[in-house]
Amino acid sequence: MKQDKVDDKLASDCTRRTFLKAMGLGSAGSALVLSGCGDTDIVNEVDIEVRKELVLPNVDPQDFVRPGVEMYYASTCRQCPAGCGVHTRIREGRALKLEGNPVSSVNKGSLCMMGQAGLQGHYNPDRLTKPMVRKGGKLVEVSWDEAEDTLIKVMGRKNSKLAWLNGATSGHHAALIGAYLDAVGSKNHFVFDTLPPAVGHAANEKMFSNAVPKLALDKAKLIVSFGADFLGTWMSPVQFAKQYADFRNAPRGTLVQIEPKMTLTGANADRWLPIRPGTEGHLALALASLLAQDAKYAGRVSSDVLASLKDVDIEAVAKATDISAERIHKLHHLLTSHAPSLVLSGSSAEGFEHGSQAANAILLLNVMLDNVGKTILPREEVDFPDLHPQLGGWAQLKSFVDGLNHGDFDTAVVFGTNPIYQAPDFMGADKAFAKAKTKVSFSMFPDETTMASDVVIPIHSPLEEWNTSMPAYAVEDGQLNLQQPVMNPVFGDDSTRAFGDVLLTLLQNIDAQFKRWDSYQTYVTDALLTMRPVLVNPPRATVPGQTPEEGFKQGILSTGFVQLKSKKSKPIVAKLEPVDLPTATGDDAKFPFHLVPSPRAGLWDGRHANLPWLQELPDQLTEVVWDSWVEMHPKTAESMGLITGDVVNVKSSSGSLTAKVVVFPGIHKNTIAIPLGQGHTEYGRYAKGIGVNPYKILNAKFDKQTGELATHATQVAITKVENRGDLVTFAHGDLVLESNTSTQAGREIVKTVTAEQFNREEKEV
Amino acid sequence: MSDYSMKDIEWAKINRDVLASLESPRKEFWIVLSVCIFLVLCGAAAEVYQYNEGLGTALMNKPHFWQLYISNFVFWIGMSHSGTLLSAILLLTHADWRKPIYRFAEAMTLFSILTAAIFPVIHLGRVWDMYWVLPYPNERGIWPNFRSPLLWDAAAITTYATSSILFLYVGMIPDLAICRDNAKGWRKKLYTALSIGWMGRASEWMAFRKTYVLLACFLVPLAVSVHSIVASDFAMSIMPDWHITSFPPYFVAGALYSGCAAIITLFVLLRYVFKFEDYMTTEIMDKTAKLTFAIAMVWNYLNLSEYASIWYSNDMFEKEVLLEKFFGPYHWVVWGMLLCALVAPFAMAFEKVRHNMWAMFWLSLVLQLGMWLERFQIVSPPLASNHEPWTWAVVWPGLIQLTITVASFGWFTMLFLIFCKVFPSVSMYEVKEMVFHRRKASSRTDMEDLDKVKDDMIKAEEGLS
Amino acid sequence: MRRRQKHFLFGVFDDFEKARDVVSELKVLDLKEKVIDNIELYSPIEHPEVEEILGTFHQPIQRFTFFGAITGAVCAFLLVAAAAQSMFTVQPQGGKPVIPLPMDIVITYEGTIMFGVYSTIVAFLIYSGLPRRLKKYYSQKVSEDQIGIEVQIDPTKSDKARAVLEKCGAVEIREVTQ
Amino acid sequence: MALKRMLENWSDLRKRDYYEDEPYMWGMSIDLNKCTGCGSCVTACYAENNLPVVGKERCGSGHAMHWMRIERYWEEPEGETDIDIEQSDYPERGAHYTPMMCQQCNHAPCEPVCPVAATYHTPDGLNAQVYNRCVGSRYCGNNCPYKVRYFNFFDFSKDIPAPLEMQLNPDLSVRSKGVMEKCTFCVQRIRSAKDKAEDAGHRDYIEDGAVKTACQQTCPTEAIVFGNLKDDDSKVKTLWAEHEVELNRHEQEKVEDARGYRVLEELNVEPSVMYLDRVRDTEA
Repeated sequence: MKQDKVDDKLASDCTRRTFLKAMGLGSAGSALVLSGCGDTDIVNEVDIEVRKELVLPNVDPQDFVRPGVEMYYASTCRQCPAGCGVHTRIREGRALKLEGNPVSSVNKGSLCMMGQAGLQGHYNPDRLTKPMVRKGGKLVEVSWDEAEDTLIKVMGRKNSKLAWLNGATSGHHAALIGAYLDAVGSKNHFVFDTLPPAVGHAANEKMFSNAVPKLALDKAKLIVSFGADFLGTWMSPVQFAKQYADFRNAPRGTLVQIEPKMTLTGANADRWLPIRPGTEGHLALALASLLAQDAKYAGRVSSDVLASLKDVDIEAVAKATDISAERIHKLHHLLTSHAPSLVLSGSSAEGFEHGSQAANAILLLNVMLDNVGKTILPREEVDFPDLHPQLGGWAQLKSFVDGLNHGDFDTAVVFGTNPIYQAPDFMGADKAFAKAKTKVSFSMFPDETTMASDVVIPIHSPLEEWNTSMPAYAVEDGQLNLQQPVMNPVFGDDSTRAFGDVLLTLLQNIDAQFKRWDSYQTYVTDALLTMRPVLVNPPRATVPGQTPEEGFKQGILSTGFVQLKSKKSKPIVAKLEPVDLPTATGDDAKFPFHLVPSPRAGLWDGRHANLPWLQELPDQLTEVVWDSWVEMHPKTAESMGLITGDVVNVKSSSGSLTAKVVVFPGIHKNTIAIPLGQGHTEYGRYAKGIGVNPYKILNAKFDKQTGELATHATQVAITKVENRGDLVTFAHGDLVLESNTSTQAGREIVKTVTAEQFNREEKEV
Repeated sequence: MSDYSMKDIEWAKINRDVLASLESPRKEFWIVLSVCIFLVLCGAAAEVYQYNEGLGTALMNKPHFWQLYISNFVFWIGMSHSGTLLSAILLLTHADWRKPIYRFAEAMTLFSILTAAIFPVIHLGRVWDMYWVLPYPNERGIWPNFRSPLLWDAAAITTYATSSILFLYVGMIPDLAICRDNAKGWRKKLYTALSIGWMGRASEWMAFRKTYVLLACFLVPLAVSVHSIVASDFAMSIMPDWHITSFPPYFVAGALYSGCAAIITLFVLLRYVFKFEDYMTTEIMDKTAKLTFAIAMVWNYLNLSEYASIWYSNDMFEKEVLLEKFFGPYHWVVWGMLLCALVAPFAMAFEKVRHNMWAMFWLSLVLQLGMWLERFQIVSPPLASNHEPWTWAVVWPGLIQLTITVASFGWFTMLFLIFCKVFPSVSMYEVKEMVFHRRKASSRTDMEDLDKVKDDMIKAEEGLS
Repeated sequence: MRRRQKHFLFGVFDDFEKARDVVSELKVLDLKEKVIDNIELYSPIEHPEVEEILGTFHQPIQRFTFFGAITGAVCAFLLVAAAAQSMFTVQPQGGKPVIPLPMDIVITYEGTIMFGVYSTIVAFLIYSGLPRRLKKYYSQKVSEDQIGIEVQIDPTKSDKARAVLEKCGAVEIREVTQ
Repeated sequence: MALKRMLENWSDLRKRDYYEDEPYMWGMSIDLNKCTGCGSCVTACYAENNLPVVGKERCGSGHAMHWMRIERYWEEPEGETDIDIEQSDYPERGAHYTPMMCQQCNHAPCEPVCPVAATYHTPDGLNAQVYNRCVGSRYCGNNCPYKVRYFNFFDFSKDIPAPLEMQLNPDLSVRSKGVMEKCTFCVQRIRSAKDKAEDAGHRDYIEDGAVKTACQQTCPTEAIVFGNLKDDDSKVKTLWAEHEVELNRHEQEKVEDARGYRVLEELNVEPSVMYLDRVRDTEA
């Protein structure tokens, strides 16, 4: 942290409550102006701690509460790393609804289902409310005093053998964690998050010198996506959905999705092509070789790359990929007839031992098609690297586990991630974790890792704490999102604490200079005040009598984010390497099916399995609720004598699991898919004991270049266990539950027109 | 078998026989009665559970908002038809064979209505607010919605139930007087009160006859309207295969059909239990069976013409339902209905069957099963494949619904048995009238016969000479 | 005012033919002496022929029925229409007017029948003179298989009537003064 | 008195479209070209309208309470276009998604069949459901061609564990057992916008966009547009006009390319929701 000067007045002057008080926001543009700190005309109060309605005299007004009047507070959604801005609707001191913040460039007023369900995490009945310490092998609830003492003993000292693992993070949490680890003298900082496409980021970094280049989906006329589910679970779904909406306006862009299992994006594609898993790179290479026949495209790549494209046999690729040669030529024609286009590489293409090379081959197409600089744009440079998002990946988790196994760490701290649930069985994360002498978990919920820890610190929900964060995929570089507590802690002041506050206390024990801040709130506000000079249009005092600081704070909190100044960076110059792909291998006779562990928009990687709204939201493709299932092509299922609901055993060489079959047409015939998100053994009443986690049976295969886990490389065998389990799907279209193909029965409920017709009509309009 | 078979019964014996039925039935009566009471208790328990937990326990859902309760409602309303309607029509057409059987048929009507009326109550989501359906003046100015066929139902059933009770009661007054004259103890008090001083004076008889005929005139159109209105619950909706013009006559025919079948069942039962062999003769059974057969053919025609019109219209929505009915998951209900209600009645074309009491008993049960299945297939399959294919779903009635359904049969039988035990189930005065008129007619025929013999003899003599 | 004593003779007969003869004889007697106030016939079944001998009964029940039915129709229609327009919020539903005539027909129809039936019953009670107490001389045999003839007669001349009854084969004769 | 009132207003009481002079008629447009079927609207609806979570078992028995649902079909209705005709083992044209909620029909079949008049048509064109009046005959649910009415088969609200109930929206009730419910076009939001407009002194005019339904508000692709169909400048009215969909028709007269349609329009139920055709590029 770069701290220059602290404005002393601020720390004492305005408490969190009075501060918030000034932050009223009206709904839908009409600002609701709140009066200042002296407002006492409140008669009817709701005591939210005990949730009883009390009639209190005017002398003890609680803030937040203006009976019958709704207020909106700007904050940031922390349900996934995308970092959408939200407005929280408050009435009677309760957060009631989250809505997108229209001025946030990430989501422009919209929100996805996970964001909507943020409230259920906040009010979750299974939230941890008391710190817990393991005594005699059992976690017992203890007082905060005892917990703090324990914590200071464990973490409040210099310790180079302390290992820190957190989920994707950014902003001042990241900065504070960095500061803490510096103070402790530990270099063992690991970041692990399952879904951010680490292989893709590395490939982008290598080719475009930008791990996460800006993608202009809306500018493209054609998007060819190799398994990038940008409408569902890829990086920043709401942001991409916004761009997608523009992309679909007339003249309408064309979307081709190539992936073994249909994702939400595939379901919206103009052409969805099922491909044999692991051959995406080969297809891309074949397309590149076809393009290379034209000097226009060949001229954009170096000769060594061109050489590697020469001897690609289209027929052989057609055979390997299960995509006909005719279709490959049609794809080639599409690519040459639409400009600019955009070729995306997603997790189903990258999750192999040759994943980096596949991504390399796919991204190469962008260079040949001259999309770089048109639909793939460089990032601008922003200062404060401490605040930048850290997304991490499987490789870091592996290092963490390896370190634990080697006995390198005596203390393991986990925050915001759940490795014991996520890690495949072969990694032995649970056993390795048990090896650490002391395990500390900062968590809102009793998840698997938390329940395996020795010290459990219940933390505030994102709606109860101050924080800042940067979006994992920013549209405008340098956007720093703010979080503010929108209501009193749900379980009272003596239950949960802000993660920042706890960590700051620990820091203060090691490094006295952190005693300048009495709370994480002041730490964040000070930091922001300090950053004022580097902000774009920092808010100023608007009300007479307001100090500039107050004006600033009010301004940024009502916006919900600040914009850091950024420097224009140089245009991207692609650095190309020849693609080195292994020859596609045939099917494994023992394990004939490719396993696709597919993320669901909703449950994400499993972190939302405890939110009943999301459990009850049917899967977008199979319409199944509250369960795990095995997606299987109707032909395959027929040949194996399986129907929807039959229970099967899925066996890989590393393990097996049982789940119910869903016959599903949108999947390659040699592939099965199991959704992520279920299979929790802890995590509260809504998640525990439902379904299975496909990650558990993954084989120990890693991407050769990045060391990331090859999530899609596992092959499995299937055997039927029993008939008809209790699978619940809303797609019971054809009266008997035997297939999942609902037809419209001629009802014309969804009508379809051609793009040509669409463009013609929009022109007329 | 002659048309005048019952002319020789002594009037006093009629009184004796029928009054005996109030006193000493066979012991099967008590067995059946206790089984019925047990069923009713089971049903009550099921209803209490459903009331506490919510209607979901009955396994109704979206789109199957209606299920067995409505099927049963239609079934029982249908059952109620034959009694009053047949009694009234046969009265107006002077068919004297109605006389020994109309009393219990009318009682059956009454108790069917009482059974049917239970189902809308059980069916309601908020039973405790049921009185909101009634048009009572209130300070909030809230009225029921008379546009709803359910309200028509309420009006029609109220009218029908009260009219049927009155028709039954008025027709029973002379018999109540007989009972009064012969009873002792609490029965004496009961019959004295109910017979309101009937003494059989000529003026009473005159007023009685006029009234009875006038009531019959009302009851015929009323009965037709009641089941048409029940049909409107379906026909007035826009559901495919419910929104059918021919539903009202189809329902009325079906109602008569199942009602006649029920009459046959109870005919045989009463004849056996109360030893009414002298009154409920094979002759009457033969006529009832013929009538049933005729009605069955009307129903058959309407049923088949419904299929034909759907098929011919080629309407997407209705055709889908039709195909699902025949080949979908409910197919055995539909085929079962066709077998039981469309094919089985042809057995009645044979005199041997018509004259065999127990054959008719079982046959009538088969017909009723068919008609019950018909009501189920009217309600459920169209809901299962409605306008909106996404919501298509097959749901079978749950245990709660089945229990309550079975209990309704127990409830009906219980009420009916109690009625037969307390009130004369054969109309004594009308049987007497029948005997009186047949005796008169036969003496006339005898005399004609004598003339004929004389003529023959004369002719023979002439021939000889 | 002292109520005038009524004197009744009640004869029970085996069959209707005998009863008919009795009535004819009594009528002859009455023509001669003007002593009989009223003759009433009690029977276990209906004998429409009695009108031939006792004269026509004036029982306009059907008028009650007719006016009852009309009242019912009007009331039902008014109820439906008035209820529809007096809802706390006047409710057009399903794009149909507040007072939809075709739909109201059904309720009107039911109302017609309901009131028609009720008024018929009322008329029945009025013209049959029911409910009433049983007469003291009422014989239970009348509800079984015998015919009763009640003669209201000047007490001083009852002997003559009794003679007529006996002559025609009365099974039992009861004499009561009220 | 009632009679007098009735006779005086006879022509009004016999008029078919009683509310034609009202300033509002709420309508919606859903662009299936943009809808991705993600289900955000579904969850937003749960959050806004106090919808109960019923759990797996009750989802299985058909008791789920999603006022807004996404329907996912795989096949094109026959004879519609040539897009899906080509033979393939895979749905290569993706899925057919459509959000389905109460269409707020102006000739709503659910309304006249309610025995207690618990559902009726409001002056601003909403198909209102009065929970307090409902006795649960479920006739309306049967008569709804879209099957978007949801019945409280159980007392779902009593299963909400603390502190989840703190999330419940105080602007509308939590429905009890035995009551029918359905999408209201977020009537509580309309109500509050009307109040604000009245406070601001323009009772008959709500600015376009001042009322957003929860589903519209959250939709990541802005496929849902909601507004006043009687306001010629509103976005939704413009869309209806552009795509040649009009109220009071059971078959739209339009040029071949116009994309607007109303689902099951041929039943003459006058839905207030217009859908715009899904689009697929035949060249891809």
